[in-house]
This record gives sequence, C-alpha cells and structure tokens, in this order.
Amino acid sequence: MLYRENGQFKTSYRADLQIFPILQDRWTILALLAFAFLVVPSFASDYYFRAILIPFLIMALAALGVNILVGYCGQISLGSGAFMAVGAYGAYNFFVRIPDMPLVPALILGGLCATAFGIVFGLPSLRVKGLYLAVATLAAQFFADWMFLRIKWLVNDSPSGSVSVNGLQVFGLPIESGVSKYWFCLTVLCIVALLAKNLVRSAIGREWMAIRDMDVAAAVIGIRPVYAKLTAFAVSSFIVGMAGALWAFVYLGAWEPAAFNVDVSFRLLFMVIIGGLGSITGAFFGAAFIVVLPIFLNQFLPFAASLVGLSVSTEAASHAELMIFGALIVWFLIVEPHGLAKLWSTGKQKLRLWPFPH
Amino acid sequence: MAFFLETLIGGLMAGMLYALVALGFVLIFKASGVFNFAQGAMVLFAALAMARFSEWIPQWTGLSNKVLADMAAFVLAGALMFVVAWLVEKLVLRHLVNQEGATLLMATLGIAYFLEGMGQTLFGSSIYKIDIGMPKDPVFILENTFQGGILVNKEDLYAACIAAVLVAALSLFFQKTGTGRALRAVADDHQAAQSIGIPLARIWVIVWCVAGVVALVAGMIWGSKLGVQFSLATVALRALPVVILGGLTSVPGAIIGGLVIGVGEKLSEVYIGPLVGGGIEIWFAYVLALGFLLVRPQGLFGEKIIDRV
Amino acid sequence: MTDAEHLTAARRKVGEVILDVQNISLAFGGVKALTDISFDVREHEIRAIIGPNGAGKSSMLNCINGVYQPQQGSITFRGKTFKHMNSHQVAVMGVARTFQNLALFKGMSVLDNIMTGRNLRIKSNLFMQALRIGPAEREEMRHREFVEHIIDFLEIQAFRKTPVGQLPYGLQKRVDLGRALAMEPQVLLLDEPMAGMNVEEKQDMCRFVLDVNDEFGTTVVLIEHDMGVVMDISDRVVVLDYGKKIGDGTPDEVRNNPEVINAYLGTSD
Amino acid sequence: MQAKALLDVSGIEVIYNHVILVLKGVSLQVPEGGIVALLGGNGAGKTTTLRAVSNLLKGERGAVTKGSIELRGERIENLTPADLVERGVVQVMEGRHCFAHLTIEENLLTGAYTRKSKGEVAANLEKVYTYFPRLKTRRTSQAAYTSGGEQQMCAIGRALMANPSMVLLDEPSMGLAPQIVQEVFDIVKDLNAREKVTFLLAEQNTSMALKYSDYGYIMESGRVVMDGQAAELATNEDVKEFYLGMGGGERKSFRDVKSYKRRKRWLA
Amino acid sequence: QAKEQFFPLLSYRTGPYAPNGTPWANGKQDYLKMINARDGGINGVKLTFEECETGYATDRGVECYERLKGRPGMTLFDPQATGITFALTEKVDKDKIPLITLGYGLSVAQDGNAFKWNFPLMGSYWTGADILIQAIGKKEGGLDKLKGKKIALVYHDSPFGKEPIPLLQERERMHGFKLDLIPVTAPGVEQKAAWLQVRQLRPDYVLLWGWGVMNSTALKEAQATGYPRDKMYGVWWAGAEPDTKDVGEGAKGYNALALNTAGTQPKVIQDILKFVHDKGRGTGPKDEVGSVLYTRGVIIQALGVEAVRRAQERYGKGKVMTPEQVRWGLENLALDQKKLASLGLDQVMKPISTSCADHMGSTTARIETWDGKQWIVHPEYYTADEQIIKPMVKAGADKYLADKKLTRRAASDCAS
Ligand SMILES: Nc1ncnc2c1ncn2[C@@H]1O[C@H](COP(=O)(O)OP(=O)(O)OP(=O)(O)O)[C@@H](O)[C@H]1O
Ligand SMILES: Nc1ncnc2c1ncn2[C@@H]1O[C@H](COP(=O)(O)OP(=O)(O)OP(=O)(O)O)[C@@H](O)[C@H]1O
Ligand SMILES: [Mg+2]
Ligand SMILES: [Mg+2]
Repeated sequence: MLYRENGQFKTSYRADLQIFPILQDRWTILALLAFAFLVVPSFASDYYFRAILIPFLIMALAALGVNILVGYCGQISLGSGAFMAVGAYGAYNFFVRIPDMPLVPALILGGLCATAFGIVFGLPSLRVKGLYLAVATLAAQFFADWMFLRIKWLVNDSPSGSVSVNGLQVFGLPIESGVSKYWFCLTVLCIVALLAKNLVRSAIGREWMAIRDMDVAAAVIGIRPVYAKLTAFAVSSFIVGMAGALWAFVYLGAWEPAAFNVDVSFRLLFMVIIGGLGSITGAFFGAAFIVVLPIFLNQFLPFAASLVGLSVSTEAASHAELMIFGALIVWFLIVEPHGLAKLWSTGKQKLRLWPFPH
Repeated sequence: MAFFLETLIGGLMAGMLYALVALGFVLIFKASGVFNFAQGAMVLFAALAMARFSEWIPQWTGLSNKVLADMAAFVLAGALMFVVAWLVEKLVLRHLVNQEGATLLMATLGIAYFLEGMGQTLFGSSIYKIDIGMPKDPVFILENTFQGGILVNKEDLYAACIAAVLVAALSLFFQKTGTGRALRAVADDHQAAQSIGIPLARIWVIVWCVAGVVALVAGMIWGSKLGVQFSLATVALRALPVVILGGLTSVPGAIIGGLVIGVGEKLSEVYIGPLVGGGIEIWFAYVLALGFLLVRPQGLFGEKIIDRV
Repeated sequence: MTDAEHLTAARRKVGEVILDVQNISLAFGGVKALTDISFDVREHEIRAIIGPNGAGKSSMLNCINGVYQPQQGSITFRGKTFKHMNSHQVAVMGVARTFQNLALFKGMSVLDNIMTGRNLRIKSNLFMQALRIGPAEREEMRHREFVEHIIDFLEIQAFRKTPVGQLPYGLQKRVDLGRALAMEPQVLLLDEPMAGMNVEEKQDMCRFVLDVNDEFGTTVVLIEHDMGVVMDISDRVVVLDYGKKIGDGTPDEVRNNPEVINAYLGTSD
Repeated sequence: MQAKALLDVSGIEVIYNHVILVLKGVSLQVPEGGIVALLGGNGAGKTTTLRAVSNLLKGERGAVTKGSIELRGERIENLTPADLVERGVVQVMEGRHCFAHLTIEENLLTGAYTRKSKGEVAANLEKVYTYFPRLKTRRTSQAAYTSGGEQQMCAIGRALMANPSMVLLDEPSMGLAPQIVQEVFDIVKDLNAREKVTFLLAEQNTSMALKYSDYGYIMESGRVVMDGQAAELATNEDVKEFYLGMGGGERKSFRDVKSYKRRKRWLA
Repeated sequence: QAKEQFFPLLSYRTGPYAPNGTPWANGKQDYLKMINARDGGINGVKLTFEECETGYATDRGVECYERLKGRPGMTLFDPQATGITFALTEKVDKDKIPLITLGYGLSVAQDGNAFKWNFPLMGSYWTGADILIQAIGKKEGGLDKLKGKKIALVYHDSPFGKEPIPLLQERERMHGFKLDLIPVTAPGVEQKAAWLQVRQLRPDYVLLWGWGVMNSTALKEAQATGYPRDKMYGVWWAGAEPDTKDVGEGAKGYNALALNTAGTQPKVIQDILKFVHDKGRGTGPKDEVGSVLYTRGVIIQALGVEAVRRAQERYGKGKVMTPEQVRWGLENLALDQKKLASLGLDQVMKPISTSCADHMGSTTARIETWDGKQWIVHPEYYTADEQIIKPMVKAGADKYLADKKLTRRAASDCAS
C-alpha cells in the first residue's frame, strides 16, 4: 500500500482545497516538474526538443484550452484550429507592426484576439447544442482558413499569404536553441495549466460543468448559461490562441494558413477525448497520444520489422502506422471509455488497494 | 437568367451528391446514436475496393465483359463492406455499449484510421479509375428559350437519380418496418433496448452494412467523378453541413439539406464570391447551415432535441 | 394527526403569504397540463401538492421556477407580481428546487454538486479565481465550510468526493436536496424527494425537511405520492387532477374531500 | 426452497469498473411461478443483482467475477440480454429508461420486438392499455414529454409486451400515485396467478412488496442478510422497525421519528 | 568510418497527395540506388538515404527534418511540399543545410544574395507563369494579340496557388489582357462553382494552378461544362500522369508546362532500369519508371548528386561533403549540354548553371499536351523574361530582408 491517503487527515479546508491533497501526489508532481525542467534538458537531444517535446508541449497547451470548452463546459468545438490560427496571426501582427514588441505580450495579445473571435463564434452555442454545434463550429474553421488567405492586411501584405517571424527573445534572452524554446513552452504551459486548474476547481469551473451535465438544472440554481458558455469560449480560445501563437512562432517559425487547417481542429478534439474529457491531466495524455505516438510508431515499426528480418518500405510502414494507431485508439477506449486520464486514476485506485485485491 | 438557372441546377446536382454521403452519417446516427467519423474512410475504402476489383476480376477470371466485371466488383466490394460491418460490431461497438457519444465518436475515428491504412495497404494508394459508363459530356436543355441553352451535367443527373432512389428506399424502410423503430430505440438508449430483447449486435451489423453499401454507392459515383484516391475521404467534410441542416436523424432531411446547401453554396460562390475574392463556398455552406440551426436547433427535419427536467 | 402535532405546527409561526399563484394555465400543444390553477403558500409552512400521475404537479413547479412559461396567469412572490420569469431571476429571489428525475451534475463529485448551489453568492471574478489569491480563496473556503455543514446535516460525509453518478438512487436524492439547501432558499420546492426510498430512509428525509423548515424557517412546497408523509408533515395540501385543482386545505380536509378520494386516494387504505 | 428453482443465483460477486466491489457473494433462488421480493436500503445492491441476472452489467462496466447464475439449470452469464429475452426473462429497469424520442405507443411496440404474431401483439397492446388507461390517452406523445409516473407505467407496460415468463422488476412503484401502485401490484399478482409469470422484485415499498410476494430476501451492503417467507418477514421485529417503520407495533408519524437518528444495522 | 553521403528523403506516400508524391519519391530513391550501382557512389563516396513520411503535413515534415538533419554525411533537404518549405526556410538558415525546391517553393528565393540556403532550381512559379503567358501569346500570334483577351487563373487556394498572381498581374498590365482569379478550396474535390464561373466569364484561356486531386477534377469539370481543354494550360504540377490518367480522352488537348520530359528513352532512365529495376531493387512499380513526376524526382536527385560532385571538386574528391560544402556546390553548378549528356540527363533537361546571385540556374521550360493517352512534349523551349522577373525577385527579397532585419550577403560571402 504505497499509494494511499490513509492517515493523511486534513485539519483545515485549506488543506483539503489544495490542488493535490494527497502527499504522494504532491511529491510526484514536484519530482515531475524538477524532472521536466532540469533533468530532461540534460539528456534530451536537439531532435527531442524540436521535433517531439516542443510540439507536444504546445499541443498539450492547446488541448488544455479545448478541454475547458469541450470537457468542462460540454460545448463540442471543431473550431480550435481557427482559434489557433487567430492567435497566431494576431500575435504576428502585433509582433511585426509594433516596433520592438516583446514576445510575451505579443502572445497574450494574440490570445486576446482569439478570445474575441471565440466569443463571436461561441454565440451560436446559446441556441445550438451537441453535435449540431460541433459541426457548426466548423464554420469558424473554414472562415478563418479563408480569411487568412484572402485578407492581405492580416498577413502583412505577403503575396502568398505565408508569414514568418524571427529574433524571438524573452527578457533579452534569445529563444533560439531547442532547450530555450523548450523551457519557454514548458513555463508557459505550467503557468497556464495552474491557472486553468484553479479555474476549473473554482466557482466558474463548477458553472461550466453544471452547464455541461444538465443545463436546465444549472439554470434553476441560478447559473446563467450565457455567461457560463461565453466565458468557457473566452478562456478556452485564449489558451488555444496562445498555443497557436506558440505553434507558429516557436515551432514552425514560418507558416501558411494550412498549418491550422481543419485537421488540427479534429486532432485537438481527439486529444481531449482520448486523454479524458474534463481533466487537466487528460490534455497531457491526449497530446502525447496523438502527437507522439505516430512519430514513435513511424520510427519503431521499421525497427520492429527489421528485428524479425523483414524490411518494410516507407509506404507499408506508414500504412501500418495508420492501422496500428487506429487500433490503439479503439483498444484504449475499450479498456477505459473515459480516456487515458481515467485509466490513470483507476490505476491509482488499484494501487491504493494493492497488494490486496479488494 | 440562363446562367442563374444553370447555377441553380448545378447546385441541386451537387447537393444530391452531398446527400449521398450525408446519408451514411444519418443512417448510423439514427440507428445507434453514433456520429460516424469513419464515413469518409468507408467511402474511400469501398471505392478503392470497387475500383481495384473491377481491375482485378478480369485478370483473375478472364472475364472480358466490362459490365459483368463491374457488377461482380460491386458485389464483391459490397461483401467486403459486410465484413467490415461485422468486424466493427465484433471488435469495437460490442465493447462500447452504453458509452457516451464522444467515446463512440472517438472509436469511429480509430476505425477511420484503420480503414484508411487498410484500404491503402490492400488496394494501393495511387489513383484508380471507376468507369461505370457514366456520360461525361454536357447536355444543353431549353435551347429554344435561352440562347446557348442551359447546361446540365448528365453524370450528375444520373447520380442524383440514384441518390433519390436510395433515399426513398431507406425512408420507406425506416418508416414502415419494425426494425426501423428498433433502430431508433437503440439510438435513444442502448441499455433499455437490450433489456427488451433488441439484439444490438444484429442491429449494428445491419446498419453498418447498409451504411457500407451507401458508402459504396457514394464512393462509386464520387469515384467516377474524381478518380479513386485518398481525397475521396474528404468529401465527408462537404457533406457535414448537409447532415446538420437536414437533421442528424432524418433520411429525407439529407436530401433536402443537400439541395439547400448545394444551391446555397453555388449561388454564393458565383454571385457573392467575386466581390470578396472567391473561395467562400465551403464556409458559406457551414454558415448557411448554422443560420438554419439558429432557427431550428435540430436541423430542418431532425428529431427535437429533448431538454427536460 | 393528533392534536399535539397540530400544536407543534402552530408553534412554528406560519406567516404571511409569500408565494401566490394566480390562475395559471399551461398547455403543450393539445395537452392541457394546467388549467387555471390558483393557490398560495404562506411563509414557513409546508405546502404539499398531490395528485395522480400526469396531473401537472411537476409542471406547476416548473412554472414557479421559470422553466416553463405559463400561457396565462401570474405568480406573486413577496408582493411582486411576475408574468414571466427566467430561472435565474427566480433563483436570485431565493427559490430553490429539487427534481423528480434526478437532475444532478453527473460528472461532478457530491461536494462540487452542492457547491454549485453557492455559486450565486460567489463574488470574486474570473481573474481572482484563476489566480486564487487571498480573497478568492477565503471566499471559497467560507462557502466550503457552509457546504460541509450541509453534508454533515444530510449525513453524506462518506461520499463527499464520490462522483454522484455512482451513488445509489436514494443518496442522489439527498445530494439533490443538499444542492438546493446550499442556496439558503426562502422557498424550497421539492419534487417527490422520497420516491424510491424505504420507510426508514423516508423518515430520514422527513427529518431533513422538517429540520430545515423549523430551524431556518424555510417555506417548503412538496410533491409526494406517499400519503403517510404528506398527511403527517404538511400544513396544507393542494390536490391537482388532470391539470385542475380539485382540493385545497389541511390534510384532514383533503383526506375527507370526496372528489379527492375519488380521483386520487381511492377508497382502499 | 421447495419448488425447483427457475432462477438460481449462487454466490455472485460483482465489480464495477475493475475496482469497485459491490456484491460480495449473493445467493438467491426464484421458484417457477413465484414472486420473490428483494429488499434493502439505498445502495444495498438490489439493482446490481438484477443487472447481473439480466446481463445488463456490461454497459455499466461491471462484471460478475465469482459465482454462477442459472436459469432453468442453464448457465446464463455469457448470454446477451437479447438471448435472455428470447428465453422469457425481461427486466424493467430502474429509472424508467423510456425511449425518449419514441411515442408511448412506439415504446410499447418496441417491447414486442421479439414477437412475431401481429395479432397477439395488438391484443397485448390492448391489455397494457387496459392496465394503464393513462397511457392510452398519452399514446401519441413522445415519452420524454410525459410525466414521471407515465414513464414508469410505460416502462412496465413495455416489458409486459414481450410476453415474458419471468420479469425482473426494479422499483416498479417509484413515482407512482398510490392507486397506481396498488394497480401495479395487482397486475403482478394477476399475471402470476393467471399466466404463471415469475417475478423477482426489487422494491423499497417494503410493506407492499411483502404483501404481494411469497418469499423475500433482504440485502445490505452487497450481501443477503436475511431471507424467509414473506409473511414471516413481515412479522419479524427488525424488519418491522427498519423497513416498515413500525417499531413497537404502531406506525409512527413521520413527524415524530425526526428525533431519532442512528440506524441500527445487521452489518457495521 | 565508411564514406557515406546521406540524403534525407522527405516524401508522402499516404494521404491526399500520395498519387503524385509516390512516383516522385520513387524517382529520387532509384536515382541514388543507380548511382551507387553504376558508379559506386560519387568518387567512391557511397550514397545513403532514409525516407521519412510527411503525409504533406507541415508538422510531420518538421519532425522529419529534425530527425534527419543531424545524420552523419548530411547533404541537403528537398521537402516536396510548399508548406514544409516555408517552415524549413526558417530552420535551414540556422542549421546551415541547403534546401532545394525544384520547381516549387518561394519564387523570391531565387535571389541567392538574400536566401543563402534556398535553391528553387530550374524554375519558380513566377518563371512558370511567365512562360505560360508567352506560350499563349505565341499561340495567338504575338504577345500584343493578348490585348482584350480574358485569362482565368483557376488556382489551389493556398500560398502555392497564389504565388503566380503577382507575376500574372504584371503581365496583365503589360499586355492588356484581363486576368480573372478563381480560387478552388483545397483539396479541390468540388469545383462546380468555379467552372460555372468559367462558363459565365468565357475566358479565352484558363490557367490551371493545381496539385493532386484538384487537377483531374478540374479537367473533368471542364469537360462537363464544355470548356475546351486545348484552351487550358496547367503549371508543371498539373501536368503529370496522375492528373490526366483517369480523365483519359476527356483531357485530350489539355496543355501543361513541361519542366522535364518523360518516357523511358533517356539514358538516365535506361540506366535506372538496367542497374536497379532489372536487378529487382526498384522502389516502385517498373511501369511507372520514366513517368513525368518520376523523372522529376530523378532530376532533383541528380542535381543534388552533382552538387556534391561539384563540391568535391573544390573541397577534395572522394570526401564526404558537409552541408555547407554542398551549398557551395549547389551555388556553382555548371551543367552544360556536354556534361548533361555524360550523365545521361541531356534528354530530360536543359543546361543549368547557378551562381551566388541566381539560385535557380535555368528558367526554361516547354509545353506538353495530353493526347488522350500520354503527354506529348512540344519541341520549342521558352525562357522566362528576365526583365520582368528580376525586379520582382529583387523587390520581394528586399522586403523579406527588411521584415527580418537582415542584410544581403557580402560579396566575400559568395567566395566561401
Ligand atoms: N455504474 C456504477 N459504477 C460504480 N459503482 C456503482 C455503479 N452502479 C452502482 N454502483 C454502486 O454499487 C452499489 C449498489 O448499487 P445499486 O444500484 O445496486 O443499489 P440499490 O440497492 O439498487 O439501491 P437503490 O435502492 O438506491 O436503487 C452502490 O454503492 C453504488 O454506489
Ligand atoms: N414539456 C412538455 N411537453 C409536452 N407535454 C408535457 C410537457 N411537460 C409535461 N407535459 C405533460 O403534462 C402533463 C403533466 O405532467 P407533470 O410532469 O406535471 O405531471 P406530474 O403531476 O408531475 O405527474 P407525476 O406524478 O407522474 O410526476 C403530463 O401529461 C405530461 O405528459
Ligand atoms: Mg412529476
Ligand atoms: Mg436500485
């Protein structure tokens, strides 16, 4: 019985209201943070930073944002790619138009642009629900795709519509190397995750969940659906917009609207579902699953095949990758329909009982 | 005027083609409450099968009659879709009874990935041809009334007729048979349906089969228009506004939705597009659907969304 | 009911009319759920609504708290008359409610469910909540303390952190009540709070309702099919039948009203 | 039990979600043509027991991990619910579960899914309508928009449409007006007497349940803690006190019991 | 340490563009295999490669780049997609790895003084568009005859499709034709509205700027709306077998730019067949060897190999070149007709010679026509008009440098 809360009595509500009320969790999280901030940079190669960790962190951030809207407030959205795009292009415009614009304020302003866009496209949610809303939010997606291709001003008159940024720095420190980019993304992610966690365990988070679970009952206890839904759209699109700006600035460096196409929207939705709706940790699991797993499979499959003496073409490997990825999604869902985060907590629950079966 | 009519007719035709894909979504949603994300992949898979079988069957059997070979390919592809349906039930749906919509949606995503990989592995990822003898050249009608006549695409006309027949048949099936009722019951509440003896397994195999055949027909027609290749899966995105505008649960809604969206997007592209630089039809279709939803949140013919304490 | 019991009832100072329902009519398409219903509820009393299935009892509550908009009639609450109210306004005025078909927030824990009942009273804004600095945290703690009292009161301490969806039906009903109580309502509308409970659990539930009524002076409007409960704890009873009011009065009056016997109680007992 | 058991549940354990152990070895027998009541407080595991029998656990992510369930001597743990309906076992689920989008009549007709003869189904429909006249007047409204009691009647009626030989009733009286409750139990008695339908009945309304059943089991925290002939149970002092609210013989007023707090239980 | 020159091969064999990406990738691989088999590598340096599937998606492309860029013997990247090119342009500058984008990518990157690491070899969208206008002018009997004519650009609604617009507008100003822009939303499976517009506008010519499924769909819609295919001119990415094969007779008469010839006669293709396919080591199906995109893949790889060879001439024969040395090689390519002939490439491409200022090296192309079964290349060569393109490239590059706060390369930098 390594993992349990027995014997940890809380003597005040403050203690019980901590993010991680269980001692072991607190230590784990501290260790994890130390690991991420200090240990990882000491052994990870540039490839890991640039190709895996950074996209993972940024997508986890975006998934976190989407999870607020979809997982906590129950408003299924397929417009996340658009919110990312608005965040990216918004930040870009502030960055290039205002001389000496520092990076962090540009990101935040980009996030705010996404907030405004999100609120506008969130208005239909006051009337349209569920899958109907999900499909309707695709309007935002396709509109944004179109807007950034068509409105020259938004791309600083670049004829082809592709834009780029360089010379990123924070407080005078250049954000160029893989490690510095990684630290920067990780810091942003940690701060946002903390704020998001605070929100979802506060009154506003409970309002979102109430609206999600039973909106009529929520209204009866005095929750205003308009306020709850629109704040969810606002907060979510702010975070997603920031993630979009990071994706563009830090990961891609140069991008075209297609970098935020409808595929991205779908992938974000998948991340939150497979990770676990309504769970901050779920966003991390989901991002890992959807971002990292295919890359892993892509490299692992030829290797695995070579072990058994087969040589597979890239083509066959990519097809097999699709199949295995699909099969894994299904398999995980069958094991735990509520996502990886739930699987995780069930695992912990078992650990609590361990070594006794019941 | 002539041009307006041309656009209108073109829009109607395009709408019917969308409806064909939309139908697949509606069927599965109606019968199991699952939003089938794999519909696009099923269209692709079925079309790939059909295209390759019609190539291979003459090689395998020495059959030289093209029509017969095509027919055999259709049947074989249909059988393959049956196998898919059976496996989907056996390996996926059966284990996810009574789960939430989001979970099921995600599972169909897994199925979509799997089918895409499988399809390309089995049948190749190049571009293939389905030629079922659809006429490609335009015809002109009302040449006396309008100078130059009005252009109608014959291929689309045929396709529209096929779509209409399919929809009519399916509507009848849903309205007139006890199975139709059972399907709706399953969509409402898996567990309750089980408790009164509706065999979910059989129902799901049936529905996925029918959806598979619809996908095959859609794949055949779109494939003959576009060539059979991966992009076929993306026609699903064009069909989504149709589905929600018509209502997720309504078979006739797919047709009406298709017509509205088809006409709306073509007219907008042709008449509004040039003013704003063009390329608006896809988001316009979605905005149009959204506009309808604001008036009727369940789509034109969808079942009312139940909202009660 | 014995005389002694009436005495207890009398000792609680039943006050002025707090809620007055006037000529409410409500129809859904062809179905007339309510026809011209009027009754009043006095401060601190326990007012029961009874009637056969489909009589319109739940619909009546829905009208009072703004879920349904009656086609006719008005509702006066503390002297103010409303034709239409939305649920939010009603909640702000201090009317809370439980539901017949459990309307708990399934994905949330018991604690969070009850905490939502406090939401109207939370003053800190989004940013303060995100940062959880001083005032926001203190506020959260204050409400938490209040909610803990409710949890103690309802004896569901053991399930504090359990997702409500996993609780047995009877406990869910209690959580539903807890959520309503967390609003510190002046009027509490209860829709079959004791359905699906055995006698002992009903006794517990009665105790909760009576305590709330006694200690906080909360006015209670109660729908219940168990005549034992209704007759024992309510001060006055309204009887509905197919949307019409067929009786109104003290339990004894109602019990002896031939129309009520005919429509609802039946002769066997 | 004297008569040959139609249903024999022996020592089953049920675990939800791989971790929550709910039934800890429940055994019970239902004789052919009997009415057996399953009593117990909230969360005792009555619903879970019924789900285990009708094989509806899977949808709740629960599983029977120990013990066996036999119907007419045949192991049924691996059958689908539909197979069970084919064998005549139908469950009325707790919490109604009507098909929200279907009308009342459609709900009832889906209940007859397993039956072939149109004529019999029509006759059966009429029979249900005579049992519950209220359903007839509401036959064309969507189930979601009917009152709680109407939905409960619909759920019961729907199960009867399958012409079952055994019915698992989960809290049939919940939310029904007293008259209708009476009626439901009369129907149970009637079907039992005339059509030899067997009933397993999970019920909170203990007095009613004991009045109409032959045999009773009392559950608590996932175990059967007492069983016996219904008449015996009804006179047992403990049962009287805890389940019938008649400690000391007389029924207490709900107003008076308010002061006494702790429950006495057989198990801690 | 074995002497190996490593070629990362970014490709897409799945996804919407797989039919086009696959032969391209096959050509690239087969050429490397052939050089190893025929010549034993470059002056004894073996060529190695690894393919990485991008699925045409930018983020996967970046991942592939990051995965492969650190390999020993790293040579250069050819991302095979415009979106990936954008993202990599930012990165190669820091990592100092050359990026070749033959016939695609950024048109302004022709200016080697501004874009040190980008090599849009053999043509950009501006040169392509320019040549198409010239060809149309020729057909009309002179560029001055274009006055009053209507030309519609049906384009893939993405940076790829929008690149030619500035040049076409420039030409529009010069010759007085009217340019209509008709975007097609990616991937281009539904073009009814676009072609209805074409029918309404009745342009004299349609320029088709598509990729993947968009091309065959456009041709089918043209057929369905009765627009004459011989009035249609496609870019070189709309002129390969996958674009027309399943349209067949319906595309007869359709023209497209030919950046290279196709067919199995050229010596280089024969060599590939002989040294690779006949040995059973071919990458794709044998009957696709020599198709348009396959041959383009061969040329891309050949230029990469020649850049290495050129660099070896300066930095030491038989040595493994660093990416920086390869860059010098790319910047100093001088493949004249004789050299091409010796490489067996003389029938598939024109001579090319690059310099510090000009990273393109050649701006010639021909026109090809689909005869219902195959592509027939017309003999005459067109060369893009320097007068028009030079200033545009300069202006674009200057704007790029200004936006980025960068300066042009010093003359001394060219020597290194
Ligand atoms: N799906 C589930 N997941 C986890 N736990 C469950 C689930 N369903 C029921 N339980 C737990 O199993 C126990 C028994 O529940 P069950 O519903 O069988 O009780 P019951 O006797 O029917 O109670 P009631 O009279 O309230 O209906 C309860 O403690 C409940 O929390
Ligand atoms: N939203 C609605 N749409 C249509 N009909 C409705 C709606 N709400 C209620 N009804 C109908 O109004 C009538 C009264 O319903 P209500 O729920 O008020 O009954 P009730 O008295 O609470 O019954 P029960 O004791 O069974 O809960 C019922 O016949 C019901 O079908
Ligand atoms: Mg009611
Ligand atoms: Mg129960």
